Amino acid sequence: MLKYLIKRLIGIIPILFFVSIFIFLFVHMIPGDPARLVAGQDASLQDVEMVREELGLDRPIHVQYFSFVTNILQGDLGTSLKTKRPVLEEISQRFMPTFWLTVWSMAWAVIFGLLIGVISATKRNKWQDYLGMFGAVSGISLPSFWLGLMLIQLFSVQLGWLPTGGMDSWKSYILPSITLGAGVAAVIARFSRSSLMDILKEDYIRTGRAKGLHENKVVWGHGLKNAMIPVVTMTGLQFGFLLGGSIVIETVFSWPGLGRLLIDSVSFRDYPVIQAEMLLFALEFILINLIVDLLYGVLNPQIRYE
Amino acid sequence: MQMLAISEHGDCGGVKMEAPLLEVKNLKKYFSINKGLLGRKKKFVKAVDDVSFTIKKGETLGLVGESGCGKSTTGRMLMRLLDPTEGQIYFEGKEISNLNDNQIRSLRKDFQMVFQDPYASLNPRMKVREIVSEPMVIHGIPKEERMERVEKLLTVVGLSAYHADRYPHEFSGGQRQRIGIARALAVNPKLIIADEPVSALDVSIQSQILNLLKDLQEEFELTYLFIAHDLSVVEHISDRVGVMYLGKIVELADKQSLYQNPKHPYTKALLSAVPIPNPRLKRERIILKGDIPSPSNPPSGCTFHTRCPLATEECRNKIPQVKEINPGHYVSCHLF
Amino acid sequence: MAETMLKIEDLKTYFYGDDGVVKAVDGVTITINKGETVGVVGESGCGKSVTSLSVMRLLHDTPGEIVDGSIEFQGKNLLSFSEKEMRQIRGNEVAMIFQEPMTSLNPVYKIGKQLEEAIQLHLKYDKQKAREHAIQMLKLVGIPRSDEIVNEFPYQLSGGMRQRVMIAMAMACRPKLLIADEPTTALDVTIQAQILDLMRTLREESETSIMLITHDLGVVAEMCDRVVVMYAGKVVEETDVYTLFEDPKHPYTRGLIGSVPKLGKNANRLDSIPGNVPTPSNMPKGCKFAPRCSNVLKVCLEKEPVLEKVEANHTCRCWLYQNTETVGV
Amino acid sequence: MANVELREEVSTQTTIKLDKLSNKTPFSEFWRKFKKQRLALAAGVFVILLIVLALFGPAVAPYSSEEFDYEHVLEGPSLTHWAGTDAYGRDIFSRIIEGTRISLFVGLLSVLLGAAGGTVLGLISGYYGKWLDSIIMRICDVLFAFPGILLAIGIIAILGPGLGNVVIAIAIFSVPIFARIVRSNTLALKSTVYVEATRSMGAKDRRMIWKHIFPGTASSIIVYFTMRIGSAILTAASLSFLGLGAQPPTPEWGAMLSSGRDYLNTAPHVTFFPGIAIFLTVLAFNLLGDGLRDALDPKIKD
Repeated sequence: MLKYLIKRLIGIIPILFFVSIFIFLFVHMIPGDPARLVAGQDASLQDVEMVREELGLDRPIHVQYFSFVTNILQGDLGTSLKTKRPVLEEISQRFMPTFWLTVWSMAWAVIFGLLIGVISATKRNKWQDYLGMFGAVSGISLPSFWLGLMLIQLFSVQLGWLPTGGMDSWKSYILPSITLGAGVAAVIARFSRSSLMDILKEDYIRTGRAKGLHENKVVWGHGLKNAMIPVVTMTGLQFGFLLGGSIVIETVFSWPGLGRLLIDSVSFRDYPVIQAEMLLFALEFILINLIVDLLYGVLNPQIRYE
Repeated sequence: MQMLAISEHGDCGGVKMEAPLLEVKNLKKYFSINKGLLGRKKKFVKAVDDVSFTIKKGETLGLVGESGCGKSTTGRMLMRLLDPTEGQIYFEGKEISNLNDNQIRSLRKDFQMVFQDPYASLNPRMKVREIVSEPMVIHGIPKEERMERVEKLLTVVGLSAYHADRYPHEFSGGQRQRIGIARALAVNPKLIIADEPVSALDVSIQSQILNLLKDLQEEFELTYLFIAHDLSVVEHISDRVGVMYLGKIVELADKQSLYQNPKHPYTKALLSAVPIPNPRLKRERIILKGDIPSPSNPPSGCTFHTRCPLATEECRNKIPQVKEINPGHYVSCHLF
Repeated sequence: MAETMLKIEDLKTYFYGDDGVVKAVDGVTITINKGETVGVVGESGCGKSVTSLSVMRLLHDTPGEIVDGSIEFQGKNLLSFSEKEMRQIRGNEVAMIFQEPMTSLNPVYKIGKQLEEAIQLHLKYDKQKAREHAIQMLKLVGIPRSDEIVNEFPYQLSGGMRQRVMIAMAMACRPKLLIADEPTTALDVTIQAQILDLMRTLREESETSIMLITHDLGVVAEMCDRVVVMYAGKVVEETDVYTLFEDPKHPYTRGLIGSVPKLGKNANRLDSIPGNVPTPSNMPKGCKFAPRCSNVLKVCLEKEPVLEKVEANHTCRCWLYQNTETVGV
Repeated sequence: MANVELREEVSTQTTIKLDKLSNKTPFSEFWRKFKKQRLALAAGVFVILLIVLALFGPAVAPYSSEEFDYEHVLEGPSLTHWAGTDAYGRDIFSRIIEGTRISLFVGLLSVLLGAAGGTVLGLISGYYGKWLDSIIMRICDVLFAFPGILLAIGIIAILGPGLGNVVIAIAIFSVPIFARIVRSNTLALKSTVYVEATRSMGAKDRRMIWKHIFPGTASSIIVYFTMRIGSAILTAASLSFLGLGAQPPTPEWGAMLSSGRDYLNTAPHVTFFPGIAIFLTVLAFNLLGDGLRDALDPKIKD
């Protein structure tokens, strides 16, 4: 298991390296002069040159990359062009709302997705299955921003039960997390259904039945644990989807998180913030996948004991 | 280490010595498995470990052994589907083990292979015509000739010409194996390597295919390397038989000597383990203890010593040499 | 007369698929007495495995359904049992081992747990006692270090060892009938010899009846008292093992025996049965074997023969031996 | 009892019967399985309808998408305006019909580009392996480290908002998806016995790839292609909703929906109908993809 862990950790290094290069080059891909951008359109040529020196843009590219990485490691992500405040400060303020939103959404998605998936797999080709699977395919086809707006219209505008947006009380979490989690729940439901159905065809399931075990024990005891192994991996990948989805959902619900900051930054062309956000999202995603890999190891005895 | 079958059936005096069609010398295949992270302490699976034999024109050599003995790996190396780690392969006296991919390509006309699984060895998206003519396309035979030949080949293997426009999934296992054989015959090969060609088939179909292979051998003067795990099948089809265990040939002899008078304790045990369809026959059965060891961690000395009922101290420490105990009968065991 | 353990009568199990009905088992009658080993022989698709699954009522993951017949186990008709009553039988009085030892054990549970599950369920042992019994069973089937093996996972064992575990699991609750579906087909010859030897020893000790499903006539000759030969979902011949090999009646049985290369006998050519096993969508009208039969008669093409006594203790389904009176020709 | 003749006769009879029965090409097999799935069949018909609308939309639409009518602003659905009117009095139904062309074009083009690039990379990576494989797969890993829409936003941040850039962005993040699928298929096919058989005959790489491997990956590509169109349309609509894609007054569904947000309380139909259009279109592609998957069964059969 330790070996497996170390192997995973080492496997991350090249990805981190490439990701850092990608993000470093990001600013360089912007058409036009980054120094001019930072200094502003009205700045004098002299000012622009000063900014260039300040940012180190006059230095050779590998030196720039090196200082870029060192700065990141020291927590220096630059200064926001819009607010003139350190990017780290901007981002850390916005981090927790997004974090909690994704955690809640994932919790919903896993609970409902699994439940629907398992019921569909065991009631194969019965009405429960058809209903569950039609719901799931609808779930992956729904535009989340539209679903959000419709929920607001119904529960906030018409019924007045829940707030339309913002993050004030636990009530504010309900609509955004359901909206964000719906798609992921649908994906989990579809995947866990097919995974469990494949497992239920395995020889050892027949062995379990031949032992005289109750069908529930066969499905939940012998089937589900095996079916979970691929489902866990897939759920990890869905975190990326959630992180992406949060960008849209936060806009719909005026959520004070990273996603809205990103959209605001894009329209303001606040590149240091965009750069930092991309880095943060990538890191988060890599981290989650590492956790998933570990979970995979825990579920799979062949990895756990070698 | 020599294991050249120069004489056979004791009539070496009268017949002049003919060069073998295929000669294999000290063939080895080690697969590396990476264990450890940065240390890279390399471990090897010794799939084939120092194997030598010859096949004469027109004969059938059977290679028999249990799973993991390296019989299929040997066949794949002869086809150059795998590159040997060490050792030489001579075909009609010419070394082919050192040729590169391009040089080997034209030689592949002379070597054809029949595979175990008749379901997997045919591309499900191709019609029988395309499948059978593919080797001819590769070796540049013109189209008119191909079309004519496909239909002839299908008749030769006991199918009909109109089967050419069907897809493989429309055929039964035995029929598919016939298609596979027709494909192997398409470019007039000299040597056919048959890797478990009947083990996936039902008994009644198995005998059809075995008979077909025998008929074709006569008709087209084919030479076979017949790889299988079923001792009865190998006995039926082969002229000479080699028994493999954990990457090595432990005994090689003509069929009569090997089956009537086996020398190696493993051969004896193997023969006595085969269930015989005769309920009155009560035999002394040698039941080997334990499992077949993994080729990634083979036992020291003679690899069979962990299961051998006659193992001595010497067997544990020393690798036995191949000895010719009777003309044409080779055994690798300390008892001899 | 010996005590009857299992009596399958006129069993019909049909599969309902996209292409219509497939009569996988179409009127099978098999009787197994106490302590007896009965071999069920046939080629792929002859319905032998479906017959065994029907006895266990384990057709869950097939589109199969038992449509007719009766399966009496110790005088009780299993087909009238509820699912709950069946669970009392499975793994307890009737146990089963399968062909694929590599995939028949659950990869995520330890060997011990998988054995104890059935022991606790049927013998009502507590955890401690179940563990002891499991270890004892593993010892019985010749697994070394059994007290350690219970804490290991299936992937740590070889195929032969896994099949021993399967046998231990099947024998754990001292079943009266053991159904073994090709138990050695996936194993190497030397390992097969070990497993067959083990099964013989256990049979002598426990007096368990065995229904041995196989395609290997060698295994039949070594293991069985009586043999049932199946072809295309039907029993075509049944007799004791000696008669079967010395005086087979049905042309299919004869062809089958002639097809097998025999060790030490050097025939230049093998007898073979021409043609292929009929596919469900392409079943002949009369006798199912007629298109491949070397002794085919006119009547074979029109009417199906019935399974009939040709000698005491020997039944056969073939027009060559059919009693004209019953047929009315 | 020499009844050889009779046996021959019987065998011939059954063979003839067999020959009549089997006339199965891979396509007829596919169609036999596909037509049984009514939902997928219906989805297929709907997709065809959408394509017709995309081609002839403006000719079919009751009103022009740029027809302002300040007399009838933000009116709910009625017989004259089936889906109501927007803040400028434009007929929403007509705008939706015209939006079909945009959404389908964006979805199709972006996935086509992504699939083409991904397929080539996946084939190379899977077939040749070694360092080429490592490099291609590392790049895919990096692209995968960014959630799709984030990557698209990043690309748009560089290139600027606009539909064309949305197409490029979606195409880029579709590439690694197809590359991975094609690679894993290629690896599986490479190890099949029939590919080995072809290799043993002395076939060259080109023949192996085009005759044996690429056709084997085709069914996976078709299935993913269909499903990705759905999600590409969804992503494009999301980006337009965020103001990064199509800009008003383009009748793009996401942009229409976004402009309706301000009237959510008073005129919810302005947001409702474009959303339904997106939903049904994406649903149709997903259902069609599901049906194709079940009928083509892209898992490699053994």
